[in-house]
Amino acid sequence: MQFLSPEEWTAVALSLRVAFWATLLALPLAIAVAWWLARREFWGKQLLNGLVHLPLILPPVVTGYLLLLTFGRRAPAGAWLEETFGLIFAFRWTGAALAAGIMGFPLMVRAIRLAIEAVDPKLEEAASTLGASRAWVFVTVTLPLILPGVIAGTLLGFAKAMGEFGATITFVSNIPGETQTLPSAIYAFLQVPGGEASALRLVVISVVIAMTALLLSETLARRAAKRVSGR
Amino acid sequence: MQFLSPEEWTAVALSLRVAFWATLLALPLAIAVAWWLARREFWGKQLLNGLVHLPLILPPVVTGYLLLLTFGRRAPAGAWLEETFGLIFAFRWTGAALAAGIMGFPLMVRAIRLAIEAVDPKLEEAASTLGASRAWVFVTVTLPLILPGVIAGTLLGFAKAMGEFGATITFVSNIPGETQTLPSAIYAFLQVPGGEASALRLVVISVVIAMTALLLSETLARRAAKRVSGR
Amino acid sequence: MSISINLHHQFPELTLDVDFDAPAGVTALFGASGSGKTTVVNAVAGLLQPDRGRISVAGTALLDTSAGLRLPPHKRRIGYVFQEGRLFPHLSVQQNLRYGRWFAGLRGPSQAEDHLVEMLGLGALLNRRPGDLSGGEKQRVAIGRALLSEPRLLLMDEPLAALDGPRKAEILPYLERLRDETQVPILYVSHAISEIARLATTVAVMERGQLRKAGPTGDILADPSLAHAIGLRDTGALLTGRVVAHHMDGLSELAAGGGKLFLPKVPNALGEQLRVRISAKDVMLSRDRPVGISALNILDCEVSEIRPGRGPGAFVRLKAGADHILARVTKRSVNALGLAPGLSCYAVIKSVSVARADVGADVGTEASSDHA
Amino acid sequence: MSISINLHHQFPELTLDVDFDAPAGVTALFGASGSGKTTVVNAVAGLLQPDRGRISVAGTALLDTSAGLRLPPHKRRIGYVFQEGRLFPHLSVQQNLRYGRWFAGLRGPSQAEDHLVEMLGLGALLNRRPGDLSGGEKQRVAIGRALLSEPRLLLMDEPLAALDGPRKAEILPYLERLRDETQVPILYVSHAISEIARLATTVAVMERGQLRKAGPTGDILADPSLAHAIGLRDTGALLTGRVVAHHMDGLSELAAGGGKLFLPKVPNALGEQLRVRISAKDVMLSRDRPVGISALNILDCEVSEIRPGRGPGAFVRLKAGADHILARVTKRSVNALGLAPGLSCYAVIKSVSVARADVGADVGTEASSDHA
Amino acid sequence: TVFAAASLRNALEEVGNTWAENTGHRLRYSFAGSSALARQVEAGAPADLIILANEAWMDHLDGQRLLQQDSRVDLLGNALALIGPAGAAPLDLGPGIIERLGDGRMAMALINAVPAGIYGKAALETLGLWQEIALQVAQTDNVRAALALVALGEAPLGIVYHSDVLAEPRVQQLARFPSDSHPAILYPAALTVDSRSEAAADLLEHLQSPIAKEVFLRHGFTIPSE
Ligand SMILES: Nc1ncnc2c1ncn2[C@@H]1O[C@H](COP(=O)(O)OP(=O)(O)OP(=O)(O)O)[C@@H](O)[C@H]1O
Ligand SMILES: Nc1ncnc2c1ncn2[C@@H]1O[C@H](COP(=O)(O)OP(=O)(O)OP(=O)(O)O)[C@@H](O)[C@H]1O
Ligand SMILES: [Mg+2]
Ligand SMILES: [Mg+2]
Repeated sequence: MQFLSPEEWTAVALSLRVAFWATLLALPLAIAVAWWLARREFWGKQLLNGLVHLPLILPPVVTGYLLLLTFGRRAPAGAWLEETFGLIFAFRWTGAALAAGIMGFPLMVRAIRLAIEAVDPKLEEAASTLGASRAWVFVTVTLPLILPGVIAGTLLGFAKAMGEFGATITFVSNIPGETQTLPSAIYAFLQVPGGEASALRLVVISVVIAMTALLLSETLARRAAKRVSGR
Repeated sequence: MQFLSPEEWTAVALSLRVAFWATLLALPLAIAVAWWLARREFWGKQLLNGLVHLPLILPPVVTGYLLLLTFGRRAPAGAWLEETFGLIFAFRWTGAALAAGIMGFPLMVRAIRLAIEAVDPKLEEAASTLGASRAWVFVTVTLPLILPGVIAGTLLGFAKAMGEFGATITFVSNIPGETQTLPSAIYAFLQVPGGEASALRLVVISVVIAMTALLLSETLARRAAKRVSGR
Repeated sequence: MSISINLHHQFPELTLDVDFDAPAGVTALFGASGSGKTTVVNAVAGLLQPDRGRISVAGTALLDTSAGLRLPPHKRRIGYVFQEGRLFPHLSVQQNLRYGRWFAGLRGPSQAEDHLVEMLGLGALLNRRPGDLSGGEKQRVAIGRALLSEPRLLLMDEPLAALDGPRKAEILPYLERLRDETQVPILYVSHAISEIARLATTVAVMERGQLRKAGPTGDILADPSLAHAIGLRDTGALLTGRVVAHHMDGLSELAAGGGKLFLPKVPNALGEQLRVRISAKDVMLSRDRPVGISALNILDCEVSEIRPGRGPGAFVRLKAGADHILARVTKRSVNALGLAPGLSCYAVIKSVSVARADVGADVGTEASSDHA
Repeated sequence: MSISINLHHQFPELTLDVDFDAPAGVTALFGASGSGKTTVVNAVAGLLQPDRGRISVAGTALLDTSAGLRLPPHKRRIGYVFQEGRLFPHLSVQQNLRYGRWFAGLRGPSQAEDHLVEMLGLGALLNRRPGDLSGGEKQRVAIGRALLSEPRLLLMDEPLAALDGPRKAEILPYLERLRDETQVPILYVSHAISEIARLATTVAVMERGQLRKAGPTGDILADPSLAHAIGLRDTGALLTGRVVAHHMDGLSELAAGGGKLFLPKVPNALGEQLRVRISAKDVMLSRDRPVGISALNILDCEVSEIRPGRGPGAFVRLKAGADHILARVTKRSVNALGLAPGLSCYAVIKSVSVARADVGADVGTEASSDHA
Repeated sequence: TVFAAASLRNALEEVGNTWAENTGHRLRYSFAGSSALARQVEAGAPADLIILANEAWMDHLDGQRLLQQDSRVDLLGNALALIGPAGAAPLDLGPGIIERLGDGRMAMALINAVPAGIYGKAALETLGLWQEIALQVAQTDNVRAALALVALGEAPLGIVYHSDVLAEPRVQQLARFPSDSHPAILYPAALTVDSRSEAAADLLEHLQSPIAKEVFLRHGFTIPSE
């Protein structure tokens, strides 16, 4: 292909991979946290809520730095994860996914929480009288009903993950093929003389991907909403 | 005060000013756009929707660069604004506000749009039969009813504006007292060896401010929601 | 003519075609679910733009598609009471009440407001929030809100349908006072015959988007040919009677149907005019004056018409004094008693079979023609 | 004893205190709004945890606070039909129906399912979505869904309250078949007497959180001392009758109350046992056998009790053959006719005053004791 | 793996790729800001060779004993340039700058944080112009952003690296700051302690070869005189 250099292709592919896994793995947690925030009253609820929003508020560089302090190979959490699970975030694409996931997390939680708050608990009661335990009620009733919100949140998170840069480059650096995502590549191009044209090309690509994801999400969410409306 | 240097105080004050104006001015536009997206079907709706989300998706540096291309003094829009209204963004805190507003815009629109979609059009019909023209219906019925969503969106936008850095520094650079916001100051500290402690202090301040805003918004929104529920 | 409605509108599944003029007073729109009543009301309010039509209220045209006139809702000066109240949840009761006044250019407290608040019994509610109110209170506020904007016409789309029995009973007297004390014509949608019997001056019966028949309430409700549209068990005549005595044993005596009518005590003063709906199914017929029977009301009548139905029943129309009574009996009894037009017979009606809801204040025919 | 309920629960505004045992069949909970019916039903379903109590169904304890037993809802094997249906909007009708079966460990199609689908007339709906269904169809699906989980007990909280007249009439026969064809005991909440009269074996009357009285349907509905709780106009006796003839003129003849009862044609076969509710207000009394009168039903009775009310009316309890009839007449008539216990008199009932909704299939007393 | 300051990208890739082809070694880069790279190395990044645009950060790493002893070399140097929009007349380093600036802004990188900014400030101080210019400085988070401000005509003057000027046709160098007007601009390179690879040492050597020097010079860098 003429349009993109192999290296750029790698960045695109990596970005997609990172965003995909970031969203996929953040999703269950986002659903759990959203449920917790929507349906439960507990001590420290506002604290959790604030914590979830933190990545939205902090400058990404700070987030990245905090990640580095927490999950770096020399850091306690990072070392523990590496020893126990052999899971290494530092300077791996997994770390990029972690950063992207964390940055998209607040967006996902917000969208899903609103969806959960809109589900009528009476339907869940009905399911429980029909023999479904709490977990089954969630899987068979709540989850299908919040699907539009989940889709919207997921794709928003995905789009954000595709665009995340500050935290990623600070946390896992910018290694082509390993941690160089599209935005990092854009950054790298912008740092050298004459790189603007290449950067622009990559911007266009990332916008196209993100927009596609976003439009897709709206369409999917609308379709799911229609389904859920019972018609 | 011992804790913060005068220069840091300036940054905090400036950040607050920038975030305040950014949110205040983005708000009416966000409401209008949210209403448009929630209540109207029109050609290019998805395009507008995508455009609104763009700042959420693009690396902030790119957004900043695009702003520079659009609202710089030599750029057509920038020049026009300067000639017509004497409105200059470049290197002014107004520019920082513009950047912050644009970065927070998608968050505001999303929250407000959901609130509008939840308003029963039947109440608006009822208002119209009571003699209220469209504009009055909006002011006297729709707006009070979406207040919780507006508050949530506003404060989210405010928090985002407080934390915005990439687009701001690219667009209006970092002029102490004029465009040096809190995140820029944090960034500067992080660039030098041993600056972490100072950066951390500023991070704590910005987190405290943003969290206060966020909790405030949740409380206000809950109170408004209670009011709107008619009890 | 107070209201004139001519509408044509094509829905995917229904063609609406309505043309009727209604005099002042309460005009009831009656018809099965889906017959298009709400559509008509919405068109009058301007919430639906019909394909073609002309609507005018007291001579002012609100809609005239041939002349290209389509007033928007907020310029029609029409009060609309919706089934669900639709109170503004963010405003207090008082603010709700004043909402329309403000747009009508009527600011501040006013005599009209005080009067209405008193009439609808809203005094104690003014500072409450809509969410706190019971269904019946909500509807009273909604009625007040619509009236206070000083509308040319009041639309009420099943204002009582969402309420249970006691709540309905609580509101009906307010609606009667409304009808009697204000000059605003009312278009009232309902499928409860007892409401219509108590309130309406005119009834328009709709069927599948078309107007079936329109006319004075008494005529329509006692029209055996409409019995199917109205419901066999709901068909019955309206008797007008004057209260002549309240007896010690808890019965009130009315002069009605050319004789006496005993009812469980009514709250009305002596001399007041009431309308009483007598369901056809509750009327028993006898050739001879029955004696030793528990029923207290025995009216001397003349059979004016017998209309057998498809089933085992038949409607017998009777002239009782100046009024008409409708009785529903079996065909077998018609034969057994040898009933035929012109024959005289006795209508036997149990006092306790007349429901409280079927007795209401009457707007005298003279009075209503005065309005017109 | 099929269901045994003993509950104590303290709400801020209401103390719930209920203790009753119900035999197999349909047990109706009746009471004014806010009397705590839904609370009882929710406690049985496990959706509300009462302060103290013991609930057992067919000998299995679901709740026993003194023993620390509180089964969670999904382990109670109870079918609950809610007023609003609460169908799962994201599932098809068939998937809704099978939802509970799956958790009960009953997979795939089954005879029970086919039978129920047929019995509730759901065949044509299986692939539809709940949003498409009419209110009546929704409730039928909800009933099927609850039943297909093979519950120990079926709870129905005003399952028909949200439906209009025709829709109610459409479902009632299904409920009768349910009662007669399945062995599941039913706890049925309603404040429509006609439903209770048609369906219930036992009625429990609640008032402000307390149990007022419980007993067989016929006794409760015809109990003048409960007339205020039940409603003056709704009080009336249940007659049990056998269809003996369908006449050419559209009338059906029943042997009931020691005589003949003519009703507009009923769909039931000759020999079938029916229960007919005769509202007390529709019964006229006469000392002598009336002649030349349109009412077809004249039953020979003996006055067993006279209970004057506070108002102008009085209830007269009559023995008609093996059955009891309740009549509501004015005190004035009681005096005029000189009625007194032991006196014989005639009850006069118009055929057409018996509503279609008041005639239903009867579950013979023998049959129901079989279930117990 | 080579961790290098983002501004070295074009030159370093050119040199490095040739080397990789010739030796058959696999070469990976990570380009980012010097502070980010240094912190990452501190956190255990898998870097073999690091090249920063900032001596302070290299000193910092040295202090943490993260660098192989004696491996540190000052690989490259750079010069500071005063730039203006294309077509602007050359300018003497003196009060003329203030005149040319008018009420416009002087675009520089962060004067306390980013090396180019620190050097620029020092140079202006040496020239005795800092006091007057200080209030008119627009600081950016990196040199390229400062360059962009001038290129877009937002700022009439800017101070950037000489190496940045070449490829941007919309700007032009107006003057070059004398190398003694500011601390020497050096790009220190070093091997990390984690690096076991012979290749990394070989690359570091190669980067100091004449062929490499030619490439670096072509990209506008200077070679430290030592
Ligand atoms: N917006 C619409 N689009 C398509 N069809 C409509 C629309 N509104 C009404 N209809 C059609 O008009 C019919 C009559 O509706 P309408 O609400 O006027 O009936 P109604 O007499 O008020 O019934 P109900 O007593 O149930 O309120 C509906 O059954 C439907 O087929
Ligand atoms: N969760 C609750 N918290 C506080 N009070 C409650 C609660 N649930 C019920 N109550 C009280 O119990 C009373 C009875 O409620 P319940 O819903 O059981 O009545 P009901 O007989 O079902 O009435 P309806 O016929 O209106 O459905 C209510 O009026 C209320 O005072
Ligand atoms: Mg309607
Ligand atoms: Mg209830």
